[in-house]
Amino acid sequence: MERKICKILKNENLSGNYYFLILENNFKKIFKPGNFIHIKIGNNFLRRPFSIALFDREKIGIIYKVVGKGTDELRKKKKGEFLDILGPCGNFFPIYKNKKVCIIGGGTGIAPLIFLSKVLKKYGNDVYFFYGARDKNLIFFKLLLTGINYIFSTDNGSYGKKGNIFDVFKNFEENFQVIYGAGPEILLKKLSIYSENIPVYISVENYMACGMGLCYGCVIRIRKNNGYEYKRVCKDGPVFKASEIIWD
Amino acid sequence: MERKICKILKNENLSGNYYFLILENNFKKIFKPGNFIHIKIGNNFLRRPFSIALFDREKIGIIYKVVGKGTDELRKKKKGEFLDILGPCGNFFPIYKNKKVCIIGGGTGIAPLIFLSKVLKKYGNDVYFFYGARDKNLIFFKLLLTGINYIFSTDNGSYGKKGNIFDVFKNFEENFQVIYGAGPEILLKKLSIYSENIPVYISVENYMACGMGLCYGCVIRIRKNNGYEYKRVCKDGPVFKASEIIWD
Amino acid sequence: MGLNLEITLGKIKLNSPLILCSGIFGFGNENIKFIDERKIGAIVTKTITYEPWPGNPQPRIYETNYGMINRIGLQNPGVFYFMRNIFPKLRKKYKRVFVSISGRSEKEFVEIIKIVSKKRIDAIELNLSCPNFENEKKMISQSSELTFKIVKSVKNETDIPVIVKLTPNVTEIKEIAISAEEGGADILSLINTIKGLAVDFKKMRVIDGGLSGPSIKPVGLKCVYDVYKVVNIPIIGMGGITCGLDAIEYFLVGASAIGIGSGFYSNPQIIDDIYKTLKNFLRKNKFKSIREMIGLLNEKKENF
Amino acid sequence: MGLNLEITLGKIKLNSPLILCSGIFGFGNENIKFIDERKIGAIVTKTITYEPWPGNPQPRIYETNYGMINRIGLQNPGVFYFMRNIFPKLRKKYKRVFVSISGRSEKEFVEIIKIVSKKRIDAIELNLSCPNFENEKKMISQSSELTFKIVKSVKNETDIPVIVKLTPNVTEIKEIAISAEEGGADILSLINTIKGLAVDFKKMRVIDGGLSGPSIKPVGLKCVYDVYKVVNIPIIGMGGITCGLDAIEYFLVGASAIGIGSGFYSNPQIIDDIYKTLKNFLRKNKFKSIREMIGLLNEKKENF
Ligand SMILES: Cc1cc2nc3c(=O)[nH]c(=O)nc-3n(C[C@H](O)[C@H](O)[C@H](O)COP(=O)(O)OP(=O)(O)OC[C@H]3O[C@@H](n4cnc5c(N)ncnc54)[C@H](O)[C@@H]3O)c2cc1C
Ligand SMILES: Cc1cc2nc3c(=O)[nH]c(=O)nc-3n(C[C@H](O)[C@H](O)[C@H](O)COP(=O)(O)OP(=O)(O)OC[C@H]3O[C@@H](n4cnc5c(N)ncnc54)[C@H](O)[C@@H]3O)c2cc1C
Ligand SMILES: Cc1cc2nc3c(=O)[nH]c(=O)nc-3n(C[C@H](O)[C@H](O)[C@H](O)COP(=O)(O)O)c2cc1C
Ligand SMILES: Cc1cc2nc3c(=O)[nH]c(=O)nc-3n(C[C@H](O)[C@H](O)[C@H](O)COP(=O)(O)O)c2cc1C
Ligand code: FES
Ligand code: FES
Repeated sequence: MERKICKILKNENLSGNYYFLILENNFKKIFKPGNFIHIKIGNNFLRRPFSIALFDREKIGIIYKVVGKGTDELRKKKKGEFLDILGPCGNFFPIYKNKKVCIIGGGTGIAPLIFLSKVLKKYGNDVYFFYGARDKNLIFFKLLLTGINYIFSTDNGSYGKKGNIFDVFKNFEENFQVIYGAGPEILLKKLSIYSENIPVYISVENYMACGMGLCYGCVIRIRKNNGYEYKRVCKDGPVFKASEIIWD
Repeated sequence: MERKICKILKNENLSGNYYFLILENNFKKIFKPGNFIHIKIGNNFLRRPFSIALFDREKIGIIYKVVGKGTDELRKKKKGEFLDILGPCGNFFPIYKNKKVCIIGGGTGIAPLIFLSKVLKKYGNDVYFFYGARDKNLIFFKLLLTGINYIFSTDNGSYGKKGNIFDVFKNFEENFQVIYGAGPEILLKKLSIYSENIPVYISVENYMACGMGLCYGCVIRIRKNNGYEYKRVCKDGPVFKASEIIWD
Repeated sequence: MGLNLEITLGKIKLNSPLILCSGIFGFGNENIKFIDERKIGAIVTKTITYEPWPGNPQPRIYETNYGMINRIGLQNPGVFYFMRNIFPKLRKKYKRVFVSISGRSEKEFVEIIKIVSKKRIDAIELNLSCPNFENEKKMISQSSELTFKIVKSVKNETDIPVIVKLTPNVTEIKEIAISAEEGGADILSLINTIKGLAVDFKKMRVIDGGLSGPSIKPVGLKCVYDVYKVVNIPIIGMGGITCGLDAIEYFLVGASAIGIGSGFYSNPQIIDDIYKTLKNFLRKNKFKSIREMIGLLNEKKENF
Repeated sequence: MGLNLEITLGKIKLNSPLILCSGIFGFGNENIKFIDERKIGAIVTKTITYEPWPGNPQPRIYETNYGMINRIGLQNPGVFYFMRNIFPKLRKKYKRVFVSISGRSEKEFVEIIKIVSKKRIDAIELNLSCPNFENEKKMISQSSELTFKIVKSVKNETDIPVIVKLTPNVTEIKEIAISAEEGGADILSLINTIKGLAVDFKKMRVIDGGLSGPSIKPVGLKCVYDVYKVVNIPIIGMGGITCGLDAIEYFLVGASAIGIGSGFYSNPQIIDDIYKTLKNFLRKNKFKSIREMIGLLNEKKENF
């Protein structure tokens, strides 16, 4: 993990409350899909975690939704300003090769999945990306990649199938060898049922303080023997096997 | 007293740590020399007081020195941004007419005196302005007005007389009918000795919280009978008769 | 909208739950434009003592991280002067006037009560956070016994509702709150400033006083939350309120009214801002009155 | 520059006055690049209990104004696991290792001490801010008697220096500090978190825990300032330190060393930053060592 002061290359509104932030990449480490960065924003005491949506030699990108104090301040940052970044944080999605894989997500969960889909494609997988949104304008077409099979759904039917993305996925005919998910907890819970037969990896979120595995603030319950143990989302996660998690 | 959100028209470095800030004047009230404004800067809990150096229908100006957190943040504000301003605060210098008056000050004390000199001149006074600075580059020539007799001194002799402005004033031949002062406490103390014969008005500074006469945080000791009472710099001042003050 | 923000504090009806904290607004007689009396439930005066007090020498205030420290030292002109020259103005200006008082002995408390009770004041607030009480090293509200004793003697002396204001600098504020209630307190005010210290590097000295402002909000909320569970009298919650959401937090953990303190110095239009947010919040959540949100986040009352 | 930042804490020599606070750095075995062991005087482990503790359910943390609240609940694998599997790594990595412990009874304290004393640890820190001690409603360090008792029994059991860490949630911390000293404490750690509460609007619930971060600095400074006057043992000062100037404030009011706490989460390079500022400060003010600035802003020691 490194701490860098990164220049903002772009901070643009995608639509609604969603923004796309691109930072100059001056990290030595390679970031992997599932990793997140921990950003110090203004006078907020704690940093704020965001999944990596884009990563290459020059750039690091995140997609964020304005939901509170920190993200509202982030929104106001301009190109050329600097941000204090900690990263790469957390673990990452295991990458399979030459498989038929499903990626499914919605909301801000799309962010890590975009990066993931790019890498999975590179490794020869046949990638089906189930992309759920509330409305057509919350589908970020310009961030999508070629060579990936997108299946869309919107709550209001303004694009793709009408309804929940999980239902679309459920009724889909293909047999996948691996499932990757991120987004609303309810979606992640539902995905767990597939984990009996095939690997299901999901990225979970939790309120964080350190982001480095030190404070034990971000723990979730993970199956252990007949009981559970608390594991840290920031360090042992954010990617877990869906089967391991004990949901509240 | 009003609270206004004012647009920054200019925020320029004068020289060294000194800056000149001009705000759009959207106040209804007329500001008078000696008045100050109380500025909310960034996340600092308390506001910061600054004397008015310039005032007209369109503009309000202050001269400030960067000395700490607040002023350092203020320095970074750019034209077009907005500041949360409380004003006019405090009392003001009494304005005489057609007199031979002395104005004496140094450091940031110059700020209220520039505004004062303008008004005194308007009221037909013969104005002598004793202006002390550490170095020539800390004399803000471009802020000076015509029709006023300036007498300069610098600590290093780089402009005007060499030495302290009080010494220059002391050895000056004219007899003044009123003295006005602002600046370092040591100067203000020395001016007090003249107050036996003629009115000496000085603007004093103190650490402030409310700036509205409410918290009793900014008090100084003022003569009362044989003892003293605490008076508020922000409300009963900042201008006091030099003879009233009991210096610590 | 018929929505109003009326509340009751025991027998006292207020047309707004916003109360101006003691000491924040001077003696209340300054002409501060930003205070819209219609949006104010009550004003609490700066604490008044029997004799005039000069207050502390400088330094008296210092800024801290999201807060400030003060050691004003109860500068005030004494109860006689206050009741004669200042109180009548407040009476005219505000619908409800609460007079804050403090004494250095039980006798002084009683004497002051006698004097203030002659006028039509709406409540007396006992500031029990005054150090140097009868040569004890403690403040009154740092001792259950003293709190009980003083509240009781004051209650014996007057029919005016008595608010008891407590310091958070105690091992267990629930115990003190219970003693105040047992002594006869009608209302509690929580919290006074927290003991704190700042270092002034420029002058190389310390400012040893009471901490207020946003940084103490979690402590104020915790005190209100805890005390609400063990008493049956209403609580005025204060400490670090700077916006409407802060006020709502206090209601949700058990406050019946909230005090506007040093947040006013940061934003003198805080009263309008909070008032507006409260109205919107009630409307949005379909609450009919402030009362409906009081204590919503508290578990059931506990036996202590 | 020959300037070094060495200090002594009683008999313990540290090559830096920067101490990593208990609970902030997990068990100290994470591989955190930002911690330069040469700039660290000592690491204090997360508090270890006799049996493994799972810790509290969510929510465990929440941000406040310039601070945070935590209720981790001492999640730890128990003293046996810790001493066998984690401690050896710390021993190798850090020059000085202080082990923080807590117990639910006097007996548990003694048992733990016996176990940890078998290894070469540099000091034991007693975290006396654990609630639920022998069914009392108080923390140990909220009672002079309990503090004295526990410190004494621990001291009887071990020759390792004992640090006693106190809660600020008391009526008079000076009394507790004196009891700890009388019980045999070698060093004091001031302060643990302050009781605080935050409201999570989104989930409509409260987070009731311990407040830390910049907002509590005035309280930490006040405690150190007060306690310094009445004890003769060194104090590790902590609470809200986020930069070198904060650390210097603690030294000036009486701390012999300072603890790096949740400020690390905000700025993981805080150690380098503070270290550098301290060096510069010594040089600029012509101090030869940290020792020379300890307590400079305190008045003389007082009799209590
Ligand atoms: C591993 C991880 C990856 C994430 N990736 C993304 C991403 O790619 N894009 C994105 O928009 N968001 C992401 N989030 C969520 C994001 O961190 C929060 O939305 C953000 O911290 C809120 O900050 P705020 O100051 O605006 O909100 P606050 O004012 O702090 O709080 C607003 C609300 O957001 C909740 N919240 C605050 N912090 C977090 C947090 N760390 N996790 C979850 N909820 C929180 C609070 O409980 C509160 O209800 C991620 C979170 C985690 C843990
Ligand atoms: C009536 C009045 C008029 C003033 N007019 C001017 C002016 O025209 N130009 C100008 O440059 N300055 C003026 N000052 C001083 C100015 O207010 C302070 O320099 C400023 O508040 C410092 O803020 P800071 O956050 O940068 O410093 P901080 O980081 O808060 O403190 C840095 C140092 O400045 C001192 N300080 C902080 N606040 C004040 C204060 N209110 N008064 C005096 N010292 C303070 C502190 O004690 C500290 O030593 C005036 C002060 C008063 C009371
Ligand atoms: C400048 C100042 C003066 C105060 N004077 C008094 C006082 O005279 N009596 C009193 O009971 N409380 C006094 N207080 C405490 C406040 O009434 C209030 O309890 C405290 O400031 C916490 O609220 P806040 O954080 O919103 O400021 C004073 C506070 C400040 C900041
Ligand atoms: C997440 C977290 C966990 C903590 N765990 C412990 C602990 O296990 N034992 C202990 O004595 N103190 C613990 N503390 C308290 C700190 O050691 C320190 O006393 C306190 O945070 C004040 O310092 P700060 O304001 O610099 O954070 C913890 C603090 C935090 C924030
Ligand atoms: S956020 Fe601190 S352990 Fe995960
Ligand atoms: S600053 Fe509050 S009375 Fe002057």
